[in-house]
Amino acid sequence: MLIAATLAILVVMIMATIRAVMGPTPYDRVLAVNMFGTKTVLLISLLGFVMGRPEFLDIAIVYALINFISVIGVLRYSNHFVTKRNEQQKR
Amino acid sequence: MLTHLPILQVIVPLMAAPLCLLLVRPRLVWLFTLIASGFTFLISSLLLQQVMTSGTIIYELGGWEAPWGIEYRIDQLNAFLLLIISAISTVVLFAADTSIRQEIPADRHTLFYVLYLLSLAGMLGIVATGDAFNVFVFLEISSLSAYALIALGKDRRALWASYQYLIMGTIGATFILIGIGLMYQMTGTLNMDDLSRRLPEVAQTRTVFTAFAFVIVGICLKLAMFPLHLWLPNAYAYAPSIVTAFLAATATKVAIYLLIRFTFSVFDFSFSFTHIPLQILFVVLGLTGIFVASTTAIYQTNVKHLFAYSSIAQIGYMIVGFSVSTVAGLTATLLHVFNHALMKGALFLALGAVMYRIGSVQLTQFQGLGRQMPLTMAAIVIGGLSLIGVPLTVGFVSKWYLILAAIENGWWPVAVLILLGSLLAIVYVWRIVEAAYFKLPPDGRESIKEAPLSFLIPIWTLVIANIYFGVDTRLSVQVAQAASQSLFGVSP
Amino acid sequence: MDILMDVSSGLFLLVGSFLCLTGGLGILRFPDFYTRMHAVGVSDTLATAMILIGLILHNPDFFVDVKLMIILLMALFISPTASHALANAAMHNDLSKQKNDKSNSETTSSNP
Amino acid sequence: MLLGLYNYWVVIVLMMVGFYIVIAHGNLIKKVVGLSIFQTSVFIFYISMAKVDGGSAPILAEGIKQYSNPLPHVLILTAIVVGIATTALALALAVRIKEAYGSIEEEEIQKKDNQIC
Amino acid sequence: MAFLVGVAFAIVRMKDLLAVIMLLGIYSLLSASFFVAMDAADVAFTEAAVGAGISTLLMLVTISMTGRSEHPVRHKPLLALAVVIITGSLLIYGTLDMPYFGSAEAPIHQHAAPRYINDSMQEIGVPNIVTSVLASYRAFDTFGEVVVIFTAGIGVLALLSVVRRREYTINDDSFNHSMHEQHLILRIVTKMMIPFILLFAFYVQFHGDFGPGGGFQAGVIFASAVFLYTMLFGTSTARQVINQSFIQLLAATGVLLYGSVGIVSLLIGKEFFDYSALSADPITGQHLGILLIELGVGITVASIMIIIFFNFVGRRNNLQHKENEGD
Repeated sequence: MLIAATLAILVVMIMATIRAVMGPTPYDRVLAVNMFGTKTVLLISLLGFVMGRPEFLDIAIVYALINFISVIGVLRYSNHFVTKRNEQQKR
Repeated sequence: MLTHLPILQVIVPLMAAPLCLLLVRPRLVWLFTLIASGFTFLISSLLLQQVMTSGTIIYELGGWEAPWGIEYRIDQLNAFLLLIISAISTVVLFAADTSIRQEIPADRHTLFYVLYLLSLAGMLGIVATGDAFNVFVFLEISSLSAYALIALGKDRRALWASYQYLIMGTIGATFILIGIGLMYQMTGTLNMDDLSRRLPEVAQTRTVFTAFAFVIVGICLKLAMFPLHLWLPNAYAYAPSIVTAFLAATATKVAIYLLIRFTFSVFDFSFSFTHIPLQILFVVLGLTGIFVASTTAIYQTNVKHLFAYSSIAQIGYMIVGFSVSTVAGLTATLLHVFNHALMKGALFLALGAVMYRIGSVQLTQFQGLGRQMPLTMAAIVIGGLSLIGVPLTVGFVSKWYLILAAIENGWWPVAVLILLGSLLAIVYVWRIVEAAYFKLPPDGRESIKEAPLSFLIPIWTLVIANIYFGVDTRLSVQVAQAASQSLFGVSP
Repeated sequence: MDILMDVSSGLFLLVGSFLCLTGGLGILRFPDFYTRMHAVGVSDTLATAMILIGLILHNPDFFVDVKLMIILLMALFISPTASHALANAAMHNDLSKQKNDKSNSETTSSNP
Repeated sequence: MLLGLYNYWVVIVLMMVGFYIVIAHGNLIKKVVGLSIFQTSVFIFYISMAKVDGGSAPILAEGIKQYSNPLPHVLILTAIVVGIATTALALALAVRIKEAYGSIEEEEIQKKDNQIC
Repeated sequence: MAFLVGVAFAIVRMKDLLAVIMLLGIYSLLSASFFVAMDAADVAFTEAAVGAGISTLLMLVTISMTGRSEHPVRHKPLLALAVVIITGSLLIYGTLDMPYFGSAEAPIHQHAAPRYINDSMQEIGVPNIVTSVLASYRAFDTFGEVVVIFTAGIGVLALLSVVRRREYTINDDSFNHSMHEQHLILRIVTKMMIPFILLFAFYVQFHGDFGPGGGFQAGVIFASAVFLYTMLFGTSTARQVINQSFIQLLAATGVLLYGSVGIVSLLIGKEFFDYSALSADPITGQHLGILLIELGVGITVASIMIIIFFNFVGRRNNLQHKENEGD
């Protein structure tokens, strides 16, 4: 069961990557990366169980955190300069 | 305390760097840096003495014996290099305060010294260590600080030069990392001494061959050996003068050291030179380097550029001596390492003084300087003569040994070519002399005073050393010979 | 009891994987950004929760369970927040709902 | 033979992709990206040589006989730090270059330099 | 693995730098997952925090300053391709004689490593072998590592630090205010998260002996909490909380702490970094030494990361204000 779940997650990761590569808008990419991150968290936890060393969940926690931070970061910095351009257009 | 000298050598500048950050006034920081550097110089001379009398010193860090822990292994070669680096650093620092006050904004002064000390510590660390991975770590310390130091230059081209250097340097370091990884994979150890014992067993494998190739290419990138030299001239030309003087006199020497260490100590000597046509390759590249770089140097209008190209040519000489690969050849290389550090240190410092007074080092600006800054220009002339290899200067000694080594090996054409290369050096040095002594100062320039004393003292210290070691060759030759003999002794 | 745990854990994992795949399909196949986000935001959070619950049931060790709970909590907090921020940003920058063709994306991504 | 070395070959392809980006692309940021791919692939290379079949992570626990080799892990921890340090410095330089030249394309920068000379 | 290759090739083709950076993040996450599969828990930990977190963030800040699109390469990079192919084939040639992947007979598993695995428990008394090798057997490498990051921090400081002027700060605040209203939910969630992140950082710091983790990872996590705060509440607010020169001081202290552990053991008469000198019982000494140096690493890394980030962001704000004035 664990392995089936792992495989499913791998497939989803591939899908997310394809979207990140294709993604016409930056937001699509961010979305894909975000999804990818959550899937990595799951993958790591699953892998820990598959290999029989479930102590390593700390790594998964870090991933979740980092994922959040990078999404915020992307929004903060990409968002900002688009906003500024709009402002300039309005002027 | 004497048994701890090898580690103190590296630790003193390394610990001094963060301490600098705690001091507030730049002047104080400079003094502190100078003291720290002087202290390393003291340690390195003590170490050299120890090594010459009692042989290789081994120091186990953390008390773990070699293949498990990291060890410092100081033999004649290391000690010699340590001495060169710390000496040059100390001398150059004397002039630093005056020079950087003009070239670097005031709020960066403390940072400058911190980076300087880190760079020094990195180089000393590379030379002193006996562990292959430790080399990589310290290589990065010295290079990262060097990139930042170069980027502090006034000209915006300094930034670009530094960026190029960073990219090339990182590629080089990564290559070295790959090479070390491959070696580690075949032997299971990172300690150089242990490596040299375990490598012969697997010397015939293709993996070891690849590892060797990667390490050598990586080092050559750092070394700026002829086809891979593109980053060097700009980096040297646009860096602050003090940095140029320091790096030109030491950085490439460290790379030469690594080259020698890896080909002679880590890999068996016979492996390095018989499995791979390294000898021919290096002779050809070295000679081409001498000629191409010297010719390019002739056409430069920026004197810093000119000497930077001449550095590349001098590296060519070292490579030739290295590839002769006899005791005599290696001695010549080591001598040249020492001598080149002396002359380039003096020359670039003198250029720093010119920069300080005029604010430019274009060749046109040199016109008439012979009368206005007589002492500085005299130093440049002596340094230039030394580059050419005129008797009574250090340049002569090393070239003499180099030619002897080539002839001893029966390489007549090489010897002739070396002499021809020196002729090219005459041309580019002459251009400066001509500008400085036989042309009138450009109009509209007020009379220029001689460089301040804080410049003249270190410059002339180096110049006098240039002449002294050119006349009294006992010390340098003795050490260089001992070092190269020990290298061949370890791996007959 | 053991069998019950195993079965339920397996069930949770299965449902989680299925939801995951749905989300993946959604992100790949849906026509524009907002629908894609819908697919991810909804199914993804649930799928994460499912799989983590499955793992918790699977594992008897207390300490590990606590960590899994932490991850679960964080996922529940972070995932909707991130989605919200993303949607907010997209709205704010007038990423139009209908026009999502190439030209639009080019203008959004060009330099100021 | 194929299976035994397949892993390394993939790593080498990755390395070369990174290396290619570094030397072929003119954009400074892209070069940094390439550099970090290059370095990351070297890390993967080190880590894959530490793996032992049937081994487990090198944290001592009861009931585990075979551990993977911890030394490459240590080396790579250090190397990752070195990598981030280099990246940070390179990016800082890129920012300064953008301010000074108004561009981060290699060709344009060289063009501007030549105009001055 | 093939997946990684796909991502890498995609990166080569992409022109939009933002997308490239996103893909780099994905690449990094993937390689970290790979590290977990290869049993390298500590490395995965670090790679995730550094590769996916810090470096992605730094690159984002950078492209927000430098612009996002890449010019097409005009000339055909045949030379580059040739160099790459030569190097690659040399490497593949080199692999032919390698020990096979995963084989336990490979020399690296035979020579030095067994001692680490078998004896480190008696000699150092820490279950995480990676930590004991990192902090004791090869402590000097780690010291070098700390100095490298310190160097980078100082380098960035030397390159990017700006003298902040008063009026900018005011502008900055008003700008931040509008930002806040948009992100009310984010701010609240973040406020809840930050204490938790800090707590977790401490956990990682002191749990490094037993599980994956240690000073470096903890430092990065701690720094990322600060990043989060900075991004949502504005630079000037964050600067009020954390003073720049104080941080510099802290960075220096971290390095000094690490080094002084070595110097103390040296003064006692043992070798540099020989922790057994720190206490009568060697094992206790080792514990104490590892604890102290991990603390030093943590402090340095956290403060240097914060320095780097602040300087990037500060530079960026400065730039924007200049542009605004120019309008």
